[in-house]
Amino acid sequence: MCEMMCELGQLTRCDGDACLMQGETCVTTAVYGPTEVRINKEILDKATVEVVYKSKVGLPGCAEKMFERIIRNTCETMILTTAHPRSGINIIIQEMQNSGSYLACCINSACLALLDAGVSLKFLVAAVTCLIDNEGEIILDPNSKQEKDGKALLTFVFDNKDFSIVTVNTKGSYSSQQFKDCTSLCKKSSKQVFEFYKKSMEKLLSKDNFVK
Amino acid sequence: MAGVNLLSDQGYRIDGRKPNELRRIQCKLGVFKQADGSAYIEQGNTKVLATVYGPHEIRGSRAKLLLDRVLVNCQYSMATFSTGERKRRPRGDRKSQEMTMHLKQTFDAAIMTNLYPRSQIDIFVEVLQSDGGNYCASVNAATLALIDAGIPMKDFVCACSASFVNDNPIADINYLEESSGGPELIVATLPKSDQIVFLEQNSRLHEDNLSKVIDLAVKSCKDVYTVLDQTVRDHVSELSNSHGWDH
Amino acid sequence: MVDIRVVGARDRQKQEFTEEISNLVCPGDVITTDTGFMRGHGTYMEDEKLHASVAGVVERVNKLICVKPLKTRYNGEVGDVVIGRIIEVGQKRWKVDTRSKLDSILMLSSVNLPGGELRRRSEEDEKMMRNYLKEGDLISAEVQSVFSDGALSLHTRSLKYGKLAQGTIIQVSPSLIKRRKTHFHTLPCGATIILGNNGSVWISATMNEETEQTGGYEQDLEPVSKGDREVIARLRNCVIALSEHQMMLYDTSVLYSYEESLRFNVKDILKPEIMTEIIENTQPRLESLGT
Amino acid sequence: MRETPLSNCEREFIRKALGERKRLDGRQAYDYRTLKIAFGYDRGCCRVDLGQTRVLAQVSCEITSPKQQRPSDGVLFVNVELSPMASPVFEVGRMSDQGVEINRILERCLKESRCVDTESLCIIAGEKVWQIRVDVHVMNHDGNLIDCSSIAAITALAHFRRPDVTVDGTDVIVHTIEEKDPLPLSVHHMPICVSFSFYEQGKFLLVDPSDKEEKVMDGKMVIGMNKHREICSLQVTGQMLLLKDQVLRCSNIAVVKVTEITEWIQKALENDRQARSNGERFGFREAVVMDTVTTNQMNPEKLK
Repeated sequence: MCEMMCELGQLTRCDGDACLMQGETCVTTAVYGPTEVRINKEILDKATVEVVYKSKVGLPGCAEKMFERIIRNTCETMILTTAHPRSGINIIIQEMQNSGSYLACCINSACLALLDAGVSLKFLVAAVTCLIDNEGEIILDPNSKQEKDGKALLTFVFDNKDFSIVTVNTKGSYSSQQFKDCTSLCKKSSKQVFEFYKKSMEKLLSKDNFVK
Repeated sequence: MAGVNLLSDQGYRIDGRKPNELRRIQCKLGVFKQADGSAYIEQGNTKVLATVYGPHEIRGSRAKLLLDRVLVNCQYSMATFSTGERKRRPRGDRKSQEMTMHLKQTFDAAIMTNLYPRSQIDIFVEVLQSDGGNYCASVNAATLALIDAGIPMKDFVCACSASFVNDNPIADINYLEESSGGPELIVATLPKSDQIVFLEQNSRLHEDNLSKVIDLAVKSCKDVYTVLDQTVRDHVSELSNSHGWDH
Repeated sequence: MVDIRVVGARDRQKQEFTEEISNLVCPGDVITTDTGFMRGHGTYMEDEKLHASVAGVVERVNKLICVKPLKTRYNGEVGDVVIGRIIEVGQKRWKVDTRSKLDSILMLSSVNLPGGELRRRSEEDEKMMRNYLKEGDLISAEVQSVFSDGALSLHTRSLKYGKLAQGTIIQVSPSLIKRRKTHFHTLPCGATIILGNNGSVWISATMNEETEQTGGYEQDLEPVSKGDREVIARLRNCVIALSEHQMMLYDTSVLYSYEESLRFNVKDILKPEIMTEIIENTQPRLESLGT
Repeated sequence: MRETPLSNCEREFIRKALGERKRLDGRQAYDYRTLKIAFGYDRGCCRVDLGQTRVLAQVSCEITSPKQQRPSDGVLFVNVELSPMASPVFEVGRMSDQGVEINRILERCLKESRCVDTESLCIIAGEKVWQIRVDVHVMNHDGNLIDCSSIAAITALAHFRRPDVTVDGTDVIVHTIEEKDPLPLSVHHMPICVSFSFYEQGKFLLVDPSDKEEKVMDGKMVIGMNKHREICSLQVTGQMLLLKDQVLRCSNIAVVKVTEITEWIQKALENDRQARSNGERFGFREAVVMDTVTTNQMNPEKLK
């Protein structure tokens, strides 16, 4: 897995935000909520989760909409939506740099931003991407060049309660055995992501660590 | 545009004007019956029509209602046949939107907005023919229309453009001079106090020359004012003579 | 037959005598630097100087200085007679468009109920509001008071006010309506004219006494005779002619122009040259009255 | 969502403090907030922080057909996105008046001053030219979006490299980075916007107003200028009346500010250039200050 680095609380207008760098890939996420929601989007018994994805270049198209949908569904599973009926939780994701394993980075940064915003969650999620290359080798956290040459790209999202799968997104062809291998490898490495979350929050919330 | 000499050695511009000379201004008040106020202006080949409705009850979204002053609503549009190349969208593109905002801002500052709380004044401006200085002609036309509608203002608002060619500031530039790549300074003033209501400049102008160009533009606004003022006086005199009012 | 004329020819020949009026001001002009005056409509104070904010003629009443613009939206005053259109039926009130700066209000408590009864307004009445006056109805009313934001409150608590039934409405500039003691005139030619201060003029056939006293809630929808219609149409065209030539509207001016127009067909009155002729004949008669 | 208005006492407080020549954040009237420029991994990508205001700019290019009136000129396109990330007031999709205003000022400042040589972007006259697109994303709104956006846009343009092309008859071959070194745009000069906010009918003026100061101001003047002291765009917004002297005073201040900012941009560009050529690490991560509680870093162990 590549190096992970995060910056929290950089933005002032939102309720929580995170800038996550995984390798060269970099994503900033801001969270508003629970907040007011437009009447036509209001749900009586739970919160409305909305995700806006902003790509760096050009206007949003179909691909961006689908991306928003995947992230929205993942986040909705994680958020304790019943705790905030008739309110909205808005997640805005800004692309900073896409150098591979992009979806995973977006989901992880959304999770960190939700943590920073203090939104009630059922559990945390960690996304890990792996690539099956032409030789059948599995590469964790591929970069964009590797992604181009690969055979299949799989992104798994696990929860930290019982490590069940929350979301899977795949591209390309692979055998069911390869899928199982990838799942177990990603599950293993997702623990490290959870560890990273924990460390980040510990550092943020601790007093003694206060440097400066 | 290379090859075009904007200012001849004798000191004349392409259309034969002197550097500080304005184009011919012709204007008329009260060109429409159903509007509360209307005016038509020609500045050289730029022709603009303006109408004013109001003050009246807020129409449309009541969210725009202002409790302490009147809402000034502007709409700037250019006729599809106003330019050399047929315009596809008469309004709503970014440039028109910007122009609408600028007009609103200009008249917000000049109209005595506090007199009519909770109501709305509409200013519609239509450019019929465009030959440079669209903003200026629009402002001048709208001023006349507002006066025709009897809406209280601090003063006239007069606008004029200016440029800088061969170390000489030139006033009231036409389309050719505008598109030659030289600087373009647009200013709207309250001519009696020389206060600037709106100022905009495009393309490059050296900071040292700014003062000269502003001076000429402000002075030209005063010239525009003389013309507009006379038109208003003639219009009012003519009407009130036949009014049978006792004064 | 189609009547065609060139646009340019219609332009009135500029009167040669457009000599400038001495006390004419334009926005921003300094009226006086004397601080002893009071600031009226159409003026503002800056740097201890009184400036005009509209183009028009300066009027001085003792210490008060006003500038009256030639043309402006109707500015209501208590006691004015107005003609308006119901645009909204609300809680215990109607909203009336009087071509004023803001919509005017007619309270349920300020109307005479059908039959001229004077009693407390019950809930029933509230529910029946749309039966009395509904959206689109024309009414004549008097300005009862002016709210702080300039909106007018109307009342129709006199039998002469109320719903208008059959007739014709003309919109002219409010400044052309001369303020008189009464704005309701039953003209000898067999028509009634209401000169609303807000610039709305209503012309209808003269009713007999009894129906007029109902406050107009029962609309008389009997067909109007052809003779009456012609009188109404002629009056309408005369009012338009007068307003076109910026003549003040009041009973005498309307009547005189009506008399002058009798020589022409009703539909011909609106032809510019005939219009001018009628007005030119009317003007000396009015002047000879020594107004 | 509607903007939460500033409370009356806050408004009063700020106005009163300004009367005593004091600003909320302790700056002097003509001071800028701290300016930080970070470059992304890609060429033509930079993030600019002006105090708490943060803007991301990315320059991209594609081959299009030129405009009819100018067949041998490339196209420069500026797009400003007011992301809801920056402030809950901004909505997705619809362009607000503020968005149009910023977009037009940048367009006028960059396009009409011809800071980028568009003639050099022509590949085949009348058929194929480069379109250079500048996307400016506002990420955090704490006032003075215009200055911050203009710095980001011009820095990104200066940082950008476009692929080299070879014309073979009517065919155009676009070379990848590996084949041929990409080319920088020819940026003639760097126009930078400096905003002034006015208070009490022009009696007080502030440089680089923060969000709260913007909410209290009467009006604003934006001067776009380059270091050669050429004014590239100038605009007054808001309902206020100015005198000529005030305009000239602002343009004098702008000269100083533009010189400072241009130097700062050049320095940042130079640092990035050195890092890239020396094979050091570059990208956004280099801008992260590690010794604060809000940041964390982890090098996961190798699995398998």
